[in-house]
Amino acid sequence: MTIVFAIFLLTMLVITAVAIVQSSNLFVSVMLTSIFSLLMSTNFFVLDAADVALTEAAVGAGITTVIFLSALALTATQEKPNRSGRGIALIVVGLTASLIIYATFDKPRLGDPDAPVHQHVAPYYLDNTMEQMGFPNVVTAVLSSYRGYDTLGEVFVVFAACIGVLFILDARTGTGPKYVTRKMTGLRHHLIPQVVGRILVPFIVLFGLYVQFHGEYGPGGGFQAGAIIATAFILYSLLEGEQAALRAVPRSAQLGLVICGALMFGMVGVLCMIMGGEFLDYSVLMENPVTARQIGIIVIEAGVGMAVCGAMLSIFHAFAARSAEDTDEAV
Amino acid sequence: MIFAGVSCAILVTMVLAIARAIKGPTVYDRLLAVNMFGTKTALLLAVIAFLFGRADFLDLALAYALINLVGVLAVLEFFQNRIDANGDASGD
Amino acid sequence: MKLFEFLGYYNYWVFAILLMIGFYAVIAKANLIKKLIGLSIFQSAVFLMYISMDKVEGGTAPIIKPGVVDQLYSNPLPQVLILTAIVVGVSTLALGLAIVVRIKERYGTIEENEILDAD
Amino acid sequence: MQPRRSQCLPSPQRGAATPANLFIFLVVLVLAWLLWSGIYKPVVLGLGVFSCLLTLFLARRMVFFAQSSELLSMIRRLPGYWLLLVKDIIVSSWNVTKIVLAPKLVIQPTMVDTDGAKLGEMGQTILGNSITLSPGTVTLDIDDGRLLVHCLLKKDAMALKQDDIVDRIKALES
Amino acid sequence: MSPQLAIMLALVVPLVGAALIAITGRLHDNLRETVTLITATLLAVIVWSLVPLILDGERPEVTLLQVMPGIDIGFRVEPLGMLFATLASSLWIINSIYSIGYMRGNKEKNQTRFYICFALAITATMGLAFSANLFTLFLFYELLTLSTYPLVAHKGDAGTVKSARVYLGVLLSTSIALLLTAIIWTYHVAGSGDFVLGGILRGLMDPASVGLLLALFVFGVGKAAIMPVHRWLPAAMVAPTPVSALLHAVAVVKAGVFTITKVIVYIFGADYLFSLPQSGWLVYLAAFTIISASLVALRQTNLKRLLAYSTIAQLSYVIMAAAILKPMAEIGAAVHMVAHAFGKITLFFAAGAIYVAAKKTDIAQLRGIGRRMPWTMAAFSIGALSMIGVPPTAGFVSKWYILGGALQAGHYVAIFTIIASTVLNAAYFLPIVYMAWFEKEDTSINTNTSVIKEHGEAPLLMVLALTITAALTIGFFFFNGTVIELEKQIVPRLDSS
Amino acid sequence: MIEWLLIVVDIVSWILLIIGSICVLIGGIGVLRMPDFYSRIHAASLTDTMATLALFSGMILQAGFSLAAAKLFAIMLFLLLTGPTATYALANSALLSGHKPKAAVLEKKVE
Amino acid sequence: MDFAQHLPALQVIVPLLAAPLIVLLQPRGFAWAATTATAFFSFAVSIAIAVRILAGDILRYEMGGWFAPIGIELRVDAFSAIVLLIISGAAAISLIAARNSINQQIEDHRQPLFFAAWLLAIAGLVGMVVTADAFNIFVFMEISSLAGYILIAGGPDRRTLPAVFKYLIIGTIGATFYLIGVGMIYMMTGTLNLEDMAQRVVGIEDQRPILVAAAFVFIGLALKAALFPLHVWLPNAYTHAPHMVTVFLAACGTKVAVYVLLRFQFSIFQSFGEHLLQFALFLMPLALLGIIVASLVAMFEGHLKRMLAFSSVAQIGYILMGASLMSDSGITASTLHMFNHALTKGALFLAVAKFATQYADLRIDSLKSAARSMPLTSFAFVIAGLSLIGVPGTAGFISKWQLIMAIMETGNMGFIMVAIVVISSLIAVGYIWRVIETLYAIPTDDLPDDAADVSVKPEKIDMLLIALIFTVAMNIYFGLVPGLPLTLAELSSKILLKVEF
Repeated sequence: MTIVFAIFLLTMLVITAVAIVQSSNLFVSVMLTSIFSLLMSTNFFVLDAADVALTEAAVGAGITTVIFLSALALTATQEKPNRSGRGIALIVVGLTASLIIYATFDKPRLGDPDAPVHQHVAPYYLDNTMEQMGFPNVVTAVLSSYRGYDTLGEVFVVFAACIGVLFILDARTGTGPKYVTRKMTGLRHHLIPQVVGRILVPFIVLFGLYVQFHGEYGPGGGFQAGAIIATAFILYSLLEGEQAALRAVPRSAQLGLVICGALMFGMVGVLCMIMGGEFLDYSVLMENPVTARQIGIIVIEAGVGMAVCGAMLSIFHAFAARSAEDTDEAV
Repeated sequence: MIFAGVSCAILVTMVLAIARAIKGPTVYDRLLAVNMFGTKTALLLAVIAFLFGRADFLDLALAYALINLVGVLAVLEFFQNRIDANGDASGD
Repeated sequence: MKLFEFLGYYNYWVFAILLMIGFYAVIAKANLIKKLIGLSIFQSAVFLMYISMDKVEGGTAPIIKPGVVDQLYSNPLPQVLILTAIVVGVSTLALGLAIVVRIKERYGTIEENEILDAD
Repeated sequence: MQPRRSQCLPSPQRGAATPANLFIFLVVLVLAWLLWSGIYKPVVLGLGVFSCLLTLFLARRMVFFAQSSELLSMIRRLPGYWLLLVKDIIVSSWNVTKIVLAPKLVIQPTMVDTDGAKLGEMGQTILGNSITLSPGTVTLDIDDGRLLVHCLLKKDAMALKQDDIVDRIKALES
Repeated sequence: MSPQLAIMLALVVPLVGAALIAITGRLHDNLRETVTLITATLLAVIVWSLVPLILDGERPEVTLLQVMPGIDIGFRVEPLGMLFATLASSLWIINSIYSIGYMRGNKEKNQTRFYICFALAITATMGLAFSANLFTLFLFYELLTLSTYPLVAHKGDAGTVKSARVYLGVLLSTSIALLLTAIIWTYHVAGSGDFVLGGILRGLMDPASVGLLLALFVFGVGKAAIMPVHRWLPAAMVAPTPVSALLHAVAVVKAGVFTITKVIVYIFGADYLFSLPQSGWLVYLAAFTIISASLVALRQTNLKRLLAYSTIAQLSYVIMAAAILKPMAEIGAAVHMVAHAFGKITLFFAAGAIYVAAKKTDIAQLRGIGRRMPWTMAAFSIGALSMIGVPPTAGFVSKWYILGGALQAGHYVAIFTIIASTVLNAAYFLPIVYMAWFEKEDTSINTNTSVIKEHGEAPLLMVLALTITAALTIGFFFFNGTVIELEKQIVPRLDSS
Repeated sequence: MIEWLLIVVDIVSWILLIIGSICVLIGGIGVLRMPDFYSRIHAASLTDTMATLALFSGMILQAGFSLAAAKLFAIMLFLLLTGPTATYALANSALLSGHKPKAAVLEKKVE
Repeated sequence: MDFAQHLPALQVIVPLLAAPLIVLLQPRGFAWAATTATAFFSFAVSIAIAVRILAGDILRYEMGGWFAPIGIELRVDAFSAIVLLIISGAAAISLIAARNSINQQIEDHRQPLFFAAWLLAIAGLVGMVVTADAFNIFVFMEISSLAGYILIAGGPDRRTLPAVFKYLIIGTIGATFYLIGVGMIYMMTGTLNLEDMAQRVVGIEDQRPILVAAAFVFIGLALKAALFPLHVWLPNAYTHAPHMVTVFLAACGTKVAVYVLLRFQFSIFQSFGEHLLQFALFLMPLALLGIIVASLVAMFEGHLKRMLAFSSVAQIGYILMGASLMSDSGITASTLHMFNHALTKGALFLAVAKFATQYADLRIDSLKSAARSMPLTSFAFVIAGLSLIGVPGTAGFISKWQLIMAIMETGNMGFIMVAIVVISSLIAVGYIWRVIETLYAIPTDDLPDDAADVSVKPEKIDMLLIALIFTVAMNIYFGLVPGLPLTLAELSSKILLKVEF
């Protein structure tokens, strides 16, 4: 059954991808990218990766599309025809493809339970998570404790992207006069989206928080939650315009969220060191190591959520704050 | 088994939607297809969650239901006056 | 059996095909945004490869069902890795787009060959 | 066609965030949380309370109550309306199905103006969405209380002119 | 003063001198020149103080630091180096005196830089002379190249810079490409690069490789100006005359032949090389260089260029002598270094004096100049005679030894070369001497009449310097015992052969 | 009694699910078949509304009284809320950007 | 727990956590000071680590308290230690010198973000080096890359932007290739820990996914390391970056990718000697070609920074050529050259940054007679240039010596390689001397007034100049006393070749 699904979805993926590359209208490409992302996410879900599917949905279909669109609004929507370089590209691509296909034949079949990946490290996680962490979602356990250091790194990748976009787009942190002069935006003239959106926003936020705090029990966690909550705020700013959105969540607060989130994660680790453990060894925080780990994980997941949410918002606003008018005079 | 049938139906519709998205001819047709595709995905996820017997994964479908709107609205916000400029012409 | 084995590799082939489609777009397209779109397809393909390897026949997502013995679970580790990689991907993308926006401002175009001509 | 854009801007204070409304909304949020969560451990419940309050705070800050307070006040009458709406939907679905499956496409695209001026903003929204929800009719534009509707069949357009749907919503509002 | 201290001082003193010159250069010219002279004198005293020890057969050693296992920066005084150091340090005094006169008389710019670089070059020369292994030698060899580059490019105009680039390019690239490779090869084969009497390569390489290695060394040491890597030397003629003197007599070319001699004696071992037929080509190459450089010199019209080609030929004498690989020839090589130094420095001093006093650079302009500048031209004549090898000048002594070595080896090509080149030397030097003394001054050729119509001798300091060197050239003919004694020590098997 | 009821619920839910599937398919076909953008919207909204309603009702019946049912209900609600909104947004932006529908305009109400 | 045991973790965490703090505390003077202080702390930590390594330890650290294949392990041995020294040293020196130059090039209000990115770059590079986990390397690679893009994007010229974009695209492709490779190895071994991987890969080394994984890891890292045909991003990125960023990145940016590359080739894929041989045979021509071609391009390049950037490409060739010899001395040479080249290029680019304070245009021609007004800088450039050429007495010589010695060991084939090294050294003489000559050119007589004007404005002695002189002094010091890097390099090669010692 799974295989049938998978084949169906995968074929659609390929078709979509071809369409994305073929289309000369960037706008269409971006919209198709969102389909691509949805398909990918469904595919992940079919392949038993619920957490990843949720992330891909929230990040890929939601945020990425929005950021792409906001960038498109500032640049161009039409790709100019250009045929140079195809030969080389095809050669390079062909070589790489044959390399990968060559590799395929010794790979374990999809779903093969005897594959090496299922024999070595992973069983430890599956066997011990309940005992060592006290909650069922193994992905969250690996993410936040066994490989918590990776996650820390990832938070800082997001942080880097955030400051990078702010730096490159030279968006001031804090509300400077330059950014208030923007002409009115938003969909406030569209009654239906506005009203529905206003109803929806709190529920998205609540759902995001739910995802945030149930990461230990079901698919979810800081990343997904951060992305979902950010989506809520983005929806709000789409509806009400930049200014209103910035009034509700000022730039400083966005950046503050990123910084606090990142620091929160880091400080928990440092606290563990101070308490006599290794970095990010939550078990030393309290007497009962299982409870201690749970508390530690809740805190760091909150940090992750804050950081991702703040970063996505900052990035979005950095793009959104540059109107097309600014573009023209800066040339 | 009924869910398998349902999911197949949804999959087929998704294929049809993609066909429309690729065919166009206008940007709005594509957008419509994309939007439709999104809601179908939410449906599909809910159905698959049932099919696999893990109803607790409905969260995913919920997330889709909530997020799907944002993309379409973003299109509106950023291209309120721009699509007509070069959008319609590009029915490739 | 033959067919089944064949289908068992389908994921990897799609991975290869997607990778190539994305890679092709990155190399051959002159439009910078198109390049970035290609890049994101390229990365997604890799995600697909990782997630494909975590699947176990008859297994389910790695959220322990309390009380159920003998349940097979898919491998959590690749999922964790790809969670990270997805966020990394979107970060790179955002940065790339920021640069493209600036390029558009300074050069007035986002076509690579026109930029080269401009300097 | 360039419709005028003359609707008033939302003033920040427009939301009627009365304590009653706040309370009702909180209850909705808590209910939603409890139904979604399904895990009733003290820690998670505590986080749930925190989440609901945070959402409430944000909702207030983000002018949730501008029109939604109307929705909250009509919350008791909504299920009845929904039932009627479902009936409408089923009927019109059947119509559209017939059209789509007919070997020869017979459609008569028609545009029609509907007057929703006597409704509040929430009412207009519900009206517009209800029209869109029923297959065969789509709201294209709302401007100054006038709804521009695109219909697949002329008879749907005629039906829309009968105003009973507007009245139904008016009843919902009161 | 312990010998170790003396070695270190010999390195430090010119370095400190350079620093002091840099400081005093900003204050006053006289102060700067005083410092130069004091430093030079001090250095000479230090170096001379080592001579008795070496004569007694002592070989003081200092290891500065270990760079890598097996690779040290170390110093060890042995007769060849002693000779070279003594020569360089002594001539520096004279050259300094001459420089002061020349620089002032010519009103050159950037004099401070000149003196600093000069002192640095001397430092490098000292390090080179005393080096205990190939690595140290290479270090100072490069330092010498680099510190002399600003001197060559002193004038700074486009033509000068271009010539200086040739100078640097040839020296640096040959040293890096060939010499360094040769050194690394040596280290690789022998495990060290220490200078040991009798060589360190014996039996470690197959004969063909030895030939190749020798070639790498010979061509790698661009300073020895063996053809075809001689191009830098005429190019460097753009430098001020004291620099030319430095290049040709005091340090640079001497460093080249010194290095080759040292490598032959201490790395290969003369008799080891002699036992291998693969090394014989060097004599032919040197002979070729001698003859062809002399022929080129014949056709020169510019005095300094003529002297440059003469130097190329003379250097190959040293190399040929070393390559004959017979004890007497080895001594001849060392002695010829000294002899040529005295002779050539005299010639250059004279050329510089002519330029300062009369602004004349072409041979044709020199008619009758002996009457206006008798001291200078007298010194020039002595130098020229020494080049030809006429007794009683220094050149005769060295040619005698080399000829002896060639006879010992029965190397008829070498003998023929010496004789032929002597004839050629005479052919291009004697006409000048004749013109200067016996022909009438031809004012029509003198283009710079408006500048200097009536000139006499050059400034006193210059005349003083060239008189001293001329005296030395003659003196060496009579008092060469010490040098011979010293150099006999590098050929311990003299008696047995 | 209870078993009988369960069977009925099952059958009803199956019927609903089948209706939902059919609606989805028809919507998809409609989107392909319809001649222009505005009429395609109608077909799409068929899948958006009717199919959603039927499928979710069916699933809710299958789920019985459980949290899953509540979640399904919530999803349905949200889909029904966002679906027409998105459609409106699309149609509206098409309209505003000058993409005029080829349609007869029905003027004043027939009194 | 002993504080010293946390050293590997601290090395990463401190700069990582300092970055958000700097964004939090906005005033710009503070941003620079805090960043510099952090970098110096980091440097101190790496010195402490180096001291412990020299004492014979291998530092291990179990992140989160989870043992090796389960959790992420940090592992520092001599090879890591030397690269750590390079990174943190380069960071400390470039930062302390950076203030004026950065003030000149980056607007005040953007500086906190810029310096935060700098810290992230340090943390990312360091993180790649200390970790013993294949995927963790990817994460930190991305941190460092993103931060690197930001840093380069701070360049003033508009040409910076396409350069960064190209870098971003190629960098991401490289990272993704790496990820594919790691994924395939993981697929076949089930582990991500490098040591564990090395053990489990034994016996399945002839399986196709492993072979292909080796190829992908190699290509991915070669892209990041700017190995010759894949170097296209580097020259423009280095040229248009802010000067001090060029100093930092040129000193350590590509080295870390080389580090990871060597780690993988020698620890994971080492078990199958045949593969390693293929690797070497594949790498060697690329390295040689890179040396020659990049040197030649540098020779004809008119812009000072671009010229040095191409020279960097050539130097990467040296490093990889040493490794491709697969011998003890070859890898020693390679590691040593990483260290020495960092010193040399760091010094050269510092000098460039100093020139930039007075010369807006950095084309070589426009620097004519710069030595008049900037004697110290010019002199420093000369020394550093000599080190690049490999003149004895400088650090560059030591590594070239080692390299040639290593090549000599290979026997007759070696002469071709020696010849190439020698030829490229000669080309280096050419391009360095071209600059030096311009710097010291005496102004032509028709422009005496200008010359006077320039000489009136004396060279300002600031931190930049001091740092420059210090680095140049280090070049000489390590050219005469190379004990520290040499010992570490020798230890490294033993570790990579798994020689017992």
